Amino acid sequence: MPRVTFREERCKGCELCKHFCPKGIIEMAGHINAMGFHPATVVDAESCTGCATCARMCPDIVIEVEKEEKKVG
Amino acid sequence: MPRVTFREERCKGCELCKHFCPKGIIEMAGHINAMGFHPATVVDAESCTGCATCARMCPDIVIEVEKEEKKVG
Amino acid sequence: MKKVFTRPKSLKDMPFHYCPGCTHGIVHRLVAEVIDEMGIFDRAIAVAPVGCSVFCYEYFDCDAYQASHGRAPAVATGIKRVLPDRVVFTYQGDGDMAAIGTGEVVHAAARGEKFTVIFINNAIYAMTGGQMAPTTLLGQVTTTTPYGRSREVNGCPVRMSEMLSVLDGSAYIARVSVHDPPNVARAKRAIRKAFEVQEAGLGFTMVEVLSSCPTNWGLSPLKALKWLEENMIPYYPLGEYKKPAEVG
Amino acid sequence: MKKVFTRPKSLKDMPFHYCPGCTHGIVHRLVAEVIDEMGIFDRAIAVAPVGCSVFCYEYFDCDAYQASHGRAPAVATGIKRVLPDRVVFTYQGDGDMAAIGTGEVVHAAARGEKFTVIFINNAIYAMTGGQMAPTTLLGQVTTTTPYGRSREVNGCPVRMSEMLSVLDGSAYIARVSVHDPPNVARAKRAIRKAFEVQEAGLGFTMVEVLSSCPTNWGLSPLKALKWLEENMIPYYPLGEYKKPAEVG
Amino acid sequence: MFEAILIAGFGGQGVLSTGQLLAYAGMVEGKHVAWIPSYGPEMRGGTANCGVTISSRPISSPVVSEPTVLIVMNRPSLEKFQNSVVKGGIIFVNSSLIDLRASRNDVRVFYVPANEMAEELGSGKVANNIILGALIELTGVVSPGAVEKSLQEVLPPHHHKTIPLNLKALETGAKLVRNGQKT
Amino acid sequence: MFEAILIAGFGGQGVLSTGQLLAYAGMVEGKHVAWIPSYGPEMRGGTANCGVTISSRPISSPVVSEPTVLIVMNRPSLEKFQNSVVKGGIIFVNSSLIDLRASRNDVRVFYVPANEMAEELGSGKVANNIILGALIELTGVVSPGAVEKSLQEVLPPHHHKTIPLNLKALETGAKLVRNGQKT
Amino acid sequence: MAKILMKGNEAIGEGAVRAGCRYFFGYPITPQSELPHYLAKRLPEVGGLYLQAESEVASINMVFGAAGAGARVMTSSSGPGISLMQEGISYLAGAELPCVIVNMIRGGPGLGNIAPAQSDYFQATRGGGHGDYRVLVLAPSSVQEIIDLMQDAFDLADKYRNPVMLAGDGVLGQMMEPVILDDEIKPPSLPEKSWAATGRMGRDRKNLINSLYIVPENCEIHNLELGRKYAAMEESEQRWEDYHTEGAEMVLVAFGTAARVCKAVVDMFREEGRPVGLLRPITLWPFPWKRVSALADSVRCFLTVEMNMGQMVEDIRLAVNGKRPVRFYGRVGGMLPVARDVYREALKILDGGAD
Amino acid sequence: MAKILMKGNEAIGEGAVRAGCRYFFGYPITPQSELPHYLAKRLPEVGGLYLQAESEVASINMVFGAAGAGARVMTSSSGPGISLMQEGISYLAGAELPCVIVNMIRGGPGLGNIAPAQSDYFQATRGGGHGDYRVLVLAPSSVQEIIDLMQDAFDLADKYRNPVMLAGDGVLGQMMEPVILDDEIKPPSLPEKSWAATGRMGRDRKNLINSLYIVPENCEIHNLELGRKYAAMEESEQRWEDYHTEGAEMVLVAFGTAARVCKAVVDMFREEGRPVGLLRPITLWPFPWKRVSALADSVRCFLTVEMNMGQMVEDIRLAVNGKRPVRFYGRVGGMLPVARDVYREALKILDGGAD
Ligand SMILES: Cc1ncc(C[n+]2csc(CCOP(=O)(O)OP(=O)(O)O)c2C)c(N)n1
Ligand SMILES: Cc1ncc(C[n+]2csc(CCOP(=O)(O)OP(=O)(O)O)c2C)c(N)n1
Ligand code: SF4
Ligand code: SF4
Ligand code: SF4
Ligand code: SF4
Ligand code: SF4
Ligand code: SF4
Ligand SMILES: [Mg+2]
Ligand SMILES: [Mg+2]
Repeated sequence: MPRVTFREERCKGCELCKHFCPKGIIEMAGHINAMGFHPATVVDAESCTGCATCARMCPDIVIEVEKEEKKVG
Repeated sequence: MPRVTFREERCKGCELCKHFCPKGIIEMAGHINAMGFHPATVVDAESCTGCATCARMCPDIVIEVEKEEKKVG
Repeated sequence: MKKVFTRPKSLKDMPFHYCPGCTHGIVHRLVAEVIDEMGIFDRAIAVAPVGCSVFCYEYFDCDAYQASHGRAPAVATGIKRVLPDRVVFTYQGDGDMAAIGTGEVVHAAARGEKFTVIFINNAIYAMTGGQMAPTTLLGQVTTTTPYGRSREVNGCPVRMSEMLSVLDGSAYIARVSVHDPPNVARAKRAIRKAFEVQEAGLGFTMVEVLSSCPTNWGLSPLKALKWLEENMIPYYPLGEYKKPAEVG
Repeated sequence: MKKVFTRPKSLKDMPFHYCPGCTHGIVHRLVAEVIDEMGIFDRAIAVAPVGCSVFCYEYFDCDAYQASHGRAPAVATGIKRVLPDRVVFTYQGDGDMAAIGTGEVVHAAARGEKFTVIFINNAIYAMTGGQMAPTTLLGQVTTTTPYGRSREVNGCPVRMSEMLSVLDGSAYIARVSVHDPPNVARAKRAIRKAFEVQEAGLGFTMVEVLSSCPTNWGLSPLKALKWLEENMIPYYPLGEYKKPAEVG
Repeated sequence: MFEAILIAGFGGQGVLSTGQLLAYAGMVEGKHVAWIPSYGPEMRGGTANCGVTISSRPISSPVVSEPTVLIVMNRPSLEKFQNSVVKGGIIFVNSSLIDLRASRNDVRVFYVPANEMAEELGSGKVANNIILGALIELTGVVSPGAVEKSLQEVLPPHHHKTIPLNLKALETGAKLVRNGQKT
Repeated sequence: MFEAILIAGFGGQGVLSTGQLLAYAGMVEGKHVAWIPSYGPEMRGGTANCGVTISSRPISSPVVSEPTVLIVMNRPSLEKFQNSVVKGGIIFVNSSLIDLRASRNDVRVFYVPANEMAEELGSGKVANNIILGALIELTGVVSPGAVEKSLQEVLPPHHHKTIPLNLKALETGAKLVRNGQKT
Repeated sequence: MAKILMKGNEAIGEGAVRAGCRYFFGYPITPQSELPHYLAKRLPEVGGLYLQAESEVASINMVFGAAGAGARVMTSSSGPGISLMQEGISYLAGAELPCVIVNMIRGGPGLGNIAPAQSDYFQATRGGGHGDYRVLVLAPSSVQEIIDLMQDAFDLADKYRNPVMLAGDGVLGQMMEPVILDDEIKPPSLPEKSWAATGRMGRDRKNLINSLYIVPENCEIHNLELGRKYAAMEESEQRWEDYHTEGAEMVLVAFGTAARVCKAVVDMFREEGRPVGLLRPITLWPFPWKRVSALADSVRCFLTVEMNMGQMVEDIRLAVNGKRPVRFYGRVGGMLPVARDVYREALKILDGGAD
Repeated sequence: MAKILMKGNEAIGEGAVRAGCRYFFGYPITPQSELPHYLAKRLPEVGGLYLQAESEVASINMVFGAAGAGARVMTSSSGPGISLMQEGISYLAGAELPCVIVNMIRGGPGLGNIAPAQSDYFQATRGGGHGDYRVLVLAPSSVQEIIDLMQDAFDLADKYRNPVMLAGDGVLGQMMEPVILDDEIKPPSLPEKSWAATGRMGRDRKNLINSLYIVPENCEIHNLELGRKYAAMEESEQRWEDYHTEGAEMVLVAFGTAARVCKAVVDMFREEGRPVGLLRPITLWPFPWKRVSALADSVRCFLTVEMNMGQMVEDIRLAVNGKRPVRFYGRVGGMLPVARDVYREALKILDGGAD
């Protein structure tokens, strides 16, 4: 199962990841981080495809995505 | 008969008038003017058509051209 | 588990100072990824502008210069002429490059200087508080066009990619955008091409990136991207304006 | 007897300081004739550059300004914005306008400033002793390209008319030459059109005049005109690059 | 009299306009006043602060480097500024957003759950004015009447309808102090 | 010894290089020398002049404003500079091109039909050196030998074949003086 | 007569409008941005023009054009931008064109920062551009004074046909203070400018705006004429404020923001009964050397307080001419002097025996 | 060791090449054109680069890039062009980059003319750009000295990581004088520049060329460090020439071309047996105030002779500090002082009783 990790303290709550996640599984947390923003978080990790769209749209490089090793070429 | 007049003291001897006169009637004088140039002069005034080509190519506005008054338009 | 997405090595591990949702961050990442992927980190030299991205000299972990406002192309010229085998890029905003630095970028392009300009067009002077830039759209309200940019007073926005493409010395010029994932991918490809053309010594290269400034546009990050798509792209068409025959 | 050709009234009656055969003098005359013929002498304001033609502020008998090197378009902007009903023109060389003054002319054009630039392209910095200009041709020997202008070191000559035509604010842009009588006549028509477009308030106007510098080219006045025709025109094609629909 | 008040928080929390309201009130009362914001690219980081000096004598530097009163609307501001407060000074902490206690014990510290209280009044936007009300009540630096008058001047006309709410917030803050609450 | 020599004429008359030749010769003889051209946009007008100072002492200003010797190769230069010559100084007038007499009578004036004489020698280009020869003979500011040596250095190698002609011109000028001609 | 709270930068704009300025050409830079923002809104209201130039070089040359055309015109910038204007300022001075240039000084050199500083004193008073010329430099120290000096700035510029600079800093620009404004704005009545190049419009002679004097003799005459003008300015335009200099043993000298701090220092001393005063130059050029020189006869010593590494102190030394010791205390890079520190420094000098 | 006749402007070029300079970025202007002409030919011969920039602003920023990359690099201009470089020079000083800037001063202000002048003294010595910074300024007065000082200029630039300016004028640039040149040019051996930003190339830390210190506290530290460097330069690098100052009653002070004229004046006096001398500053900044201050103890008065309206005279007054009268004699706008006139002026002062 792919894994998305958020470096919460770096998140500025811009919601771009949330908007662009094709699975719609990112939400903004209720609490605020030290910078005063509601950080993004995955609410349904199971559904994550590891597509990394969220990461590619995150301006603050908050998100890391890991996936099962597949032999490619 | 058209008349071309040269303000000799302003001539810099560049020879442009001479080169472009369709009648080939402009030559450079043997003497030099106060600025040290051989001034241009018309050697065959009779043949002048008053086309003012010389004047139009003279960078120093040395040449004035007059012509018989013709009623135009 | 394999990391399919992680922070590029060429970016120092520190937070950006940019506002929430500012796409400067995305472009930084793309440039760093290209440097990583091309394996040129050790030879890379960044020239930072004056503008919101002034601190990019901190973020890019390669050697760097902080240039005076608009003059990054002249600084890059000085560097590259001394060190012709390095990979030199400037990172400049639209105030920096399309206003005060017009002379420098035009002549760097005319001379065919072999470096790459990453040109961030966000239609505003962001750092100084949202004044009109040469790239500000007609009608756009800014702190110095409180009644909207007027054609009569301020003239029309300048299209730098089109203008620089006219010069013989420019080798690769493209306009891209980062308002959605497919465009982000395209932007990265353009940046890579520009660096490759620089490495091939073919001439001046520039990638103009349409970018958002949620803060000074007064829009949420998401609305800003939508505004960019709907307003900027029609005036600033995306595409490759110039490329050498050698490059696909 | 009627004078079919005489000194235009707008030119003060004094000798030019130009070298023998320098076409600056022809262009001065054309501008003055257009001013006379349009009856705008009283409203005309000239802005002189720094270059061989710096003293044109003496020759044109209208009110005049001597601008700092390259900045005539900015000075003209200041004048015209204060006095919008005057006819303002700058007279600038290729060093003045295409090098140091690039930013000013690009942005005057972009803003659509309603004045006219008479741009003398003689492929050289003449006044300072024949150094390479941005418009110097490839291979051309000058005092700062003793081995000939090299594409690799100096890049390609810039074509200003083409570049400024890209901008939305430019209304009339033409390139003419004064190397023979028919072209002198065409040059005058272009200058007249530019002034008319300015009067109509349609935007920025410029006439680029290919011009000779016998002294710094090291050629006789006649050979210089021939060199211009054979070498400059192929690289700098003549024609109207931009004109408003309103103008024939 | 002399008060140097520093108000700090996130951008968008109304920190600057709260300071202006206070300065205006001081002016209305004929006192010497000066207001100054922090400016510059820090605004990118999203923090904002301003200093307000109100004094019976001409004001030397308007920059408040040693506040007699500090209002902090977020945690980074508390951490950054608490040590600058003069001995015997006052700190107002917006405890709705700050889960930290001030570390100074030579100053008076008031914890005001301003956002919650403001929400109770009907709008989170008046959180600042709750603290401002407390400040005025405690220090008497300006009179409530002067603030009320200033609201009319400082708020753009289309916001005048919010004046009653703002007054309520100021009064709520004042009551807090009168009731001796130190949450 | 001290001579301040001003050489003036049209551009293209070799005025500057003649001055350099003279200065070089002075240097060869171990004297203090300085050469300076007029520069600037006057060049457009087609005139050129240079000053050469040769002295046994260090040279203060190299600008020759009060020449001890003046060489004029054209009429405007005579008109412009004759009054600057020091009393008792010398003026050489190229009478081939100047149909005017000098108006000074407190200086010595030599009229040299340099162009004609040069044409006679085979090339109008050595007109300057005819006058230079006269100057050297008259003033002894440098020795003919030093000038000969300097020609080798000053002329680019592909012009060395003209050295005999130049020497002939210098000698012709010298003779003129020796014969006491004051044309 | 309304009393309102106003930002320094906005006060510059309002003061300019009230002084009849209708043209502003400029390029954004911190810390003066509120001024262009204000004028972009305000000038169109009074039929004027705010035009954003493509650079500071363009700005100052637009000012050259507009001033030559007879308009009251201004530009504004800070350190780096003012440096770029130096050629243009030299041209304006050379062509004797009136205009107002605002420099809200920030920390330097180079990009430095945007915090308040006074490190462009030399540049302002010695002419950072080429050639012998002078710019009249006004240094307000409160928002009210900004408003008042703007009128003077334009009047002096016209009177002497010379650029006038207003030198402030980020603190003065950013701070709000109460100001009193006349309720009505009189329409500007500009002095006649018969020299302006406005197109001949029937005029029988031609007007020329020019700084080129190709013949050295003429250029010398021009410089000597300029020199006489500057001498007249030195004679008539020295301005300063005396703050408790009466009977002072030590006089602090400081301008602008630093002078505000020094007033507090003087108060501290006077409260203790020690005779310390402040001389606050209002014109930085011409420098009020008459006053300094007079004080030098009575005080024991001077302490210059600047937000730089020591620039104005040279003018004080020149004015004092060795008669008394002149000491310097400075903060740099955007730091402000703190009253307590200045007090301590002054005390050290006083007690240590300055002489 | 060849003795040849060389033009001052060309000597600058040859001196630079011999000092190991391989990069020139510049923009044409009279009266320094022979320098670019010379280097355009000469630099390619030694594997160097002559690049003509599109403007002086571009030139100085190309210099910034090349200097940051560790090269010995120079640019050259005159008045108007140097004014345009002021922002760039402030950046170079702020980023502590070594380079050499030549100013062949001409008549100003504005376009002025192209005749020799010294009216950019203030600009050169006080920093015409923004912020507190200093440029080391060398003022040769003969062609041989130009050659010699070019080596020093580059060495001092590298030693202090600071821009160095060579201040000349049209006379020095245009004149030819004999110079002695070493026959061989040693290949340049540059000091190691571990701070240069050349690409990391395996280096474990990153190099940064920067003048931005956004936090005022840091900017102050930076300025104080720069200040210490300038103080070290003031301590160690003051240079001057004494010409018959021994036992002098009056000392003339003049640099560059004016100093040549003043030597003739001193000779005139000394021939009459009157003890008049000349102090010729070779460094304009740091100004040789140690020497002036020492002389002030023994001479009766000073006469400063400048080709401007009176600029260096301030430094002399500062150094003399009221101990002796300091008089000024100047010619402007491209005019040269004439020995006879200076003599007369000096005599008037001497006989009129200077004090
Ligand atoms: C010479 C100079 N002029 C002006 C400034 C002020 N300034 C700083 S950033 C900036 C504009 C930045 O706009 P842009 O280049 O579009 O970058 P952005 O902030 O939008 O990313 C300006 C005008 C300066 N630092 N230096
Ligand atoms: C700021 C500045 N830089 C350089 C110069 C020197 N300069 C005078 S004229 C000129 C170039 C003129 O060339 P161009 O504009 O082509 O005119 P031309 O003489 O060829 O007609 C230059 C560089 C100057 N006066 N000011
Ligand atoms: S990796 Fe893809 S699916 Fe998973 S959270 Fe990110 S965008 Fe959504
Ligand atoms: S895109 Fe990045 S910064 Fe924005 S909300 Fe998502 S994780 Fe946070
Ligand atoms: S008018 Fe025509 S025909 Fe007559 S001289 Fe001139 S060019 Fe020749
Ligand atoms: S074109 Fe004019 S200047 Fe040239 S030779 Fe003819 S008359 Fe003389
Ligand atoms: S102001 Fe605009 S460009 Fe600058 S960091 Fe914020 S969003 Fe980005
Ligand atoms: S130098 Fe060239 S451009 Fe200048 S006047 Fe002479 S010929 Fe004309
Ligand atoms: Mg921008
Ligand atoms: Mg040209």
